[in-house]
Amino acid sequence: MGSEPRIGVYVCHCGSNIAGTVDVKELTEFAQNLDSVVIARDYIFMCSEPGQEIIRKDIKDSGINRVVVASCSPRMHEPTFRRACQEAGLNPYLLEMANIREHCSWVTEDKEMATEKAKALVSAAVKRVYYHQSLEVRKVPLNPNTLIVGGGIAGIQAALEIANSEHKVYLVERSPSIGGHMIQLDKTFPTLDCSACILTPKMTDVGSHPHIELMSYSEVEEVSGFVGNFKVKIRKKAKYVDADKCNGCGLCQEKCPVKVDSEFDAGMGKRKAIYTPFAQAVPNIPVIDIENCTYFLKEKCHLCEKVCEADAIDFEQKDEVVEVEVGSIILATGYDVFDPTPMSQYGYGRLDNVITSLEFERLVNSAGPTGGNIVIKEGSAPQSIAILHCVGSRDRNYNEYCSQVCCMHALKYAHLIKEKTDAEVYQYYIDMRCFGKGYEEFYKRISDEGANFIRGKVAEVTDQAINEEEKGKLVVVAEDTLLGSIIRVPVDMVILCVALEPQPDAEAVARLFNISQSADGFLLEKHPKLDPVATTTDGIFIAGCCQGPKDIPDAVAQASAAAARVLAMISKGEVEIEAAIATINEDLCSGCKICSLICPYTAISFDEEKEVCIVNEALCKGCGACVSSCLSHAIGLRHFTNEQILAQIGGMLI
Amino acid sequence: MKYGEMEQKLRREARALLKEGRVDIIIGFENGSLKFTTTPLITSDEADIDRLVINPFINNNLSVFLTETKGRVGIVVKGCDSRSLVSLLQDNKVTRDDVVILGIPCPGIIDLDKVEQLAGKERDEIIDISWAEASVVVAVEGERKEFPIQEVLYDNCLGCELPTPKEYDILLGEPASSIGVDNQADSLTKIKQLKDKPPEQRWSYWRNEFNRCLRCYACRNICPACFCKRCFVEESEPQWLLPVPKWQDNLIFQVTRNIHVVGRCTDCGECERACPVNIPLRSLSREMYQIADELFHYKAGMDKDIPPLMATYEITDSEDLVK
Amino acid sequence: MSVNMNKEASTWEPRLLGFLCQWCSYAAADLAGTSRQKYPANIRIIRVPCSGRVDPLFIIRVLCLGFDGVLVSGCHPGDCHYQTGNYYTRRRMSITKKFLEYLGVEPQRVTLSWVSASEAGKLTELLSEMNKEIKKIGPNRLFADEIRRNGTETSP
Amino acid sequence: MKKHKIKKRDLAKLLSEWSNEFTILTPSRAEGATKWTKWDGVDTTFLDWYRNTTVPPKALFLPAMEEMFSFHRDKEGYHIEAPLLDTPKQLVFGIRPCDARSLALLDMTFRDAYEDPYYLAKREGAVLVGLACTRPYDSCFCTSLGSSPDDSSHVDLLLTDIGDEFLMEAITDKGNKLLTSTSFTETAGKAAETRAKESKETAYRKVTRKINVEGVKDRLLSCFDNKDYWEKVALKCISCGICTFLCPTCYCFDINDEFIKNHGERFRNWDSCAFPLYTKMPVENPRPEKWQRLRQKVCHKYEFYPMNFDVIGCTGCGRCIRLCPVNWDITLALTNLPAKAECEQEK
Repeated sequence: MGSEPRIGVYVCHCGSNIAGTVDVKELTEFAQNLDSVVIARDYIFMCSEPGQEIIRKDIKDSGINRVVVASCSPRMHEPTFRRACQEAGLNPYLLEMANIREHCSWVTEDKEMATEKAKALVSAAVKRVYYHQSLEVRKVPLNPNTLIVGGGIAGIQAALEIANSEHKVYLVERSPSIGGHMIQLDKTFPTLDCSACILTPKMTDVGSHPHIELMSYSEVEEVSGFVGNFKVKIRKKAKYVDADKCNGCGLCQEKCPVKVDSEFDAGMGKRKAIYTPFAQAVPNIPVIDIENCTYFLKEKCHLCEKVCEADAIDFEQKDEVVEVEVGSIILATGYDVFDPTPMSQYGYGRLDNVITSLEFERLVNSAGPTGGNIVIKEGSAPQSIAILHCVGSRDRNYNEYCSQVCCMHALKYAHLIKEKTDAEVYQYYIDMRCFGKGYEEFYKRISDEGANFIRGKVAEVTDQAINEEEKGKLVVVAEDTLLGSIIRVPVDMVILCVALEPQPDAEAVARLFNISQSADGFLLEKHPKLDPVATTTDGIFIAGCCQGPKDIPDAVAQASAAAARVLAMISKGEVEIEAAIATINEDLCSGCKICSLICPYTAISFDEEKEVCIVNEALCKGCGACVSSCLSHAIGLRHFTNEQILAQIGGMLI
Repeated sequence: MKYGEMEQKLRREARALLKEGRVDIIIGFENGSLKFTTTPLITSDEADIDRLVINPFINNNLSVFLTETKGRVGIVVKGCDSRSLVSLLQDNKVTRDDVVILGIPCPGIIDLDKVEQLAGKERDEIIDISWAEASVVVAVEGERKEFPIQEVLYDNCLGCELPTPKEYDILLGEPASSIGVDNQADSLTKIKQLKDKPPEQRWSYWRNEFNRCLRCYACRNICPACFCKRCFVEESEPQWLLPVPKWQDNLIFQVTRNIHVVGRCTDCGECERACPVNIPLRSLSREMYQIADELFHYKAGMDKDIPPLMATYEITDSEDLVK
Repeated sequence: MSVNMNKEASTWEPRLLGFLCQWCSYAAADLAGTSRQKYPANIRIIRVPCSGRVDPLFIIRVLCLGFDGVLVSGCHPGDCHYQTGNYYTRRRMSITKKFLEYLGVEPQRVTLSWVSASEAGKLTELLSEMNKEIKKIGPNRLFADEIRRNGTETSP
Repeated sequence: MKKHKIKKRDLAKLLSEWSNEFTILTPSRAEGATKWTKWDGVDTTFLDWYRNTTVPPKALFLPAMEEMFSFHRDKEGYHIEAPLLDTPKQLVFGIRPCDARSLALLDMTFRDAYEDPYYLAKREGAVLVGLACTRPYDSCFCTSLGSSPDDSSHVDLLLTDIGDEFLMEAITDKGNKLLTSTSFTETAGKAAETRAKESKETAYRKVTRKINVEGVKDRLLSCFDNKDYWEKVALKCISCGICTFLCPTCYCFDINDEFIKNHGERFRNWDSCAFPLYTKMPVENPRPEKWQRLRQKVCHKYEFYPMNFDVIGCTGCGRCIRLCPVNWDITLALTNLPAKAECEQEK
């Protein structure tokens, strides 16, 4: 252990966050009297530079060789204080934090009890730190390749950022083309530039980029390894079209006799059984939808094969599983839109001309099924349109969160409707949330264009007329909360601004990549404020709407941030591996191999010669499951040793 | 009971194993130095083979010796012992190829304490104990008393789930699928009585029982499932409990020991038999055995090809005890 | 005796100790703090890398030291940061809890729970509930009243 | 010295009378295992079942666990609180001659160069009232060690079962005094003595286990390095502490501190040379192998005790044979010792 422990205890006031509830003076005095404590001090903000300097100075001048900081959660500032120790020449693992803010001052009202609890936590930390040992952080080389999952705007942005730095990117997209939801959108708020116009050049860049290997129509099946050295198995689904031969002429699509609803057009239009989702698809290679293809259903047809001059159709193609090795992963798996069918009061699916926002995007798009004409089912132009905000968002029954983009795209719709028709527009909103750059101005502009704003959540959309005016119309019933009265507005079309939801398989994705989800089902970031692009698994980052609803600029910014994080790792070239890992005392190991069966990282193997188990330090993640499975305690977990934990338990009693 | 035949076959087979060099050591039973006792015979000498016996007093679970024996071993096992052996195979403590298992279809072992109670005489004052068909005849001073085997077998034998070893190389007699007792539930009588008491009475019961524990560690050392090179009891950094026989520490020792051997303990009953101060240790180990079965449908030592209970999990494992 | 007991019962606050997984339940406890939720001050929390790190001997030690209740809390099944640690916890702790109950340890004293990083509310409710239940059964006198052992204390 | 007799049914009265001066200890099986406990003032039914106790009477003088002293710690350091030396006046009623002998053997160690205050404080106040054996076990072999079921050498008073009565022979002054002060006994006549003689002779014949201890010290010495022999003998030993803990003459102990917050207690408790970790604390175990530890146990009694005290340190009580879970038998280990020449050859 080296020299006798000389412990310094540093109590943080955290302004009044701690000091307002915990008697920090009494706590400091208490700490001063604990065994092996040489110095105990308190300071208003330990994490501040002067605060850290106090610690550094004591280490240098007073020979403090163990540090206890009683402040916030170690999840907040452990890195800060470890660095401070290191700067003063003390091994960072000789630090222990007592969480007297999150676990004490913030959850306790009674000052006396809070002080008592803080004493216990400090006493436990002091007892524990006594047994701390210096640990060395190890480094392993990082594989400079990156995997990006999801080819929407976030995935595209991240891929280009990284590939432009001449580092290899594998971009995996499960649908036949990249583009994501953004390519389905018409104009983008608030600038009203055409979504496809700004996105397609980026898509083309991705398709032709020498450093991007685009794997469309593919899905990740298995992920193993750890930061810096992941192994990923990817299933490339059979397209039944030989990508090397296909020249993208489109003849096959033209001739194919089978028509099905187009996913790209949100069901508003049709596609063929052999198809590219849209004209500017990247890659521009069709796939055969075997669930609808006559050949696969009835073993006849062959029309596409016959017309293909490049001889690219290959009905015998099989799925292919490839394994790639990457150092880091960015998940940009996007969102799904809320299906409003369960909200029967709005009549979606039952009443014609009640459509979702995504359907409207296709309807209004000049490349869409109507060539951009806003028409109702009957073919005529609508005289009035109601736009319902917050459908499935801010709703306790569905999603409590705000979907962030709906207010803005609802305003955009009002503009597009006004531009293309003479229809009256009624916006039904709960609150208008227009917080982004140029957004409030856009709101003002649309208001000035003459849209009607009704503050109230729509109770019902009905075709049951109660007067002549309502006959043959959709009647939108709502309470105008500003007027305090129920109003009925007859309209020709209702647009439901549906919520952005996690992908239906978000849970499977989280499991596959060993990360967490937040309560709303979106993928969980490492820290909501300070680390919104990383995840709890090192080397795996998230970008775009898979983390939560956001608009395009935010998705792009997050994607660039994730790319920057990856590039930073690549430029460093190596990753630090957990120092707090398992070690085996070979003299005590009885060779029962239970630990190796339990280890989820195959980090423990059996040495046939010595008949003992050994730990592969690069693979061990320090979970400690093996430690508590070892009955003779032959395995220890550094930094979470039995001695340390027992000392901590004992210290909790004061 | 055809002990004679089994014994003859055992001697034949054991001799052949040694002679042909198929094993280096034979582990079996020989007559003990006291009346109605047997003692382990561990030998590599062919001359010792004629001392091997099989009788209703072969109570030791010989698989405990496997972990410290080097070389290939021919070992005599009863049903319960075979399960301990399988458990050792699962735990990588024994290699299947290194053992030749001489299996005994076991009709149950006579509990001398019960016989003493019934006969009103102590072991060395009893003249003879012999098996009749489903009973045991005890001769004391010119008198012969007959008791149903239900009354004289060890408690754990009464609940025996595997009288004939499932894992063996040579079976020394005709296999039997169950022990010939009328009421297997008698095996659990003591436990049931205890479970009927409220928690504080159970705790004071155990406190009282462990008050006399001497910490001789016979229970642990006789147990084939306890194979650690260093027992947690002997750790000093940190010290989990005092080596001093205070009741608290005695209890911690035994509770932890039972947690450690869960999924390995086959209810062979050796711990309780070994205890010199008669602590009802089987009432602990058997309950733990039951818990493993109830929660995880796992019975120790039944299948050498599956991982040990605590080295695996099922996603569908019981959530009953989780909040 | 009974007078003292009554007096004790009215003022007595149990002492609870929790082993919380740093990826979920410990983070939930942090979240409870950040969102200023209140719960009994008598719970002391120890951070573990994974609930799978918790040795049944820890539970016994905690009870032996005189804590009145102990909590082990990890990630929901399927959510373990280390993939499978909590599945082993479930086996270990279920067995430990059940066996201790057989010995006469009141079931309320040992709790195993799954609390994700976002479930601060669940955690505070759980802790309050534990506190309430343990108050009902009274102080832990299993290992005698005055036993406050600390085997890791350095000897003279 | 006095020779009295007492009716068995008067025994409780006698014990009550003696209990005015002494703490009376009798065999008891109330606590699950037979051992010596404080007499409850009434029960003499132990006479019906008592052959010998599982836990030997050494536990009365060298308890399995004994607090030596307590200590506390403050800012200045550690402070020892003076030991409470227990000096009870214990009357051990019914001790068997072999166990009485074991105390005499223990005395040699504890009253040697170092006089052990804890042991001696209890030992000096003790009176041993022996009860000659009538039902020795098949594991008993006291007669091979110069003793017998009626050996009165180490008791203060010896009782012999003569039917409805006990013959009471005072052996020491302490014993004599016991008889002086009582009113429930009467002087024994010739008839009682004759009956006692018969009883003793019958018991003597019942001890059938014999070993030859002639020259055993030298035989062991010559076999000391015969690893093959000891290894073979030790094969079935499971290294538990039964034979040593329950041996009436084994006295090894360990010392442990229990430290709770700032208060500590120092205990001494039985230890066993059979344990692999014996003496691990100060040094490594000098006997890492099982056969070495087992040899130690045998040699301590039959080689080292004779060397140090000119007496065999075993009483032939047979507990180690009777209680051993694998029936390891010291008499066989001694009987089968290879001849000196054989051992020399082995070297």
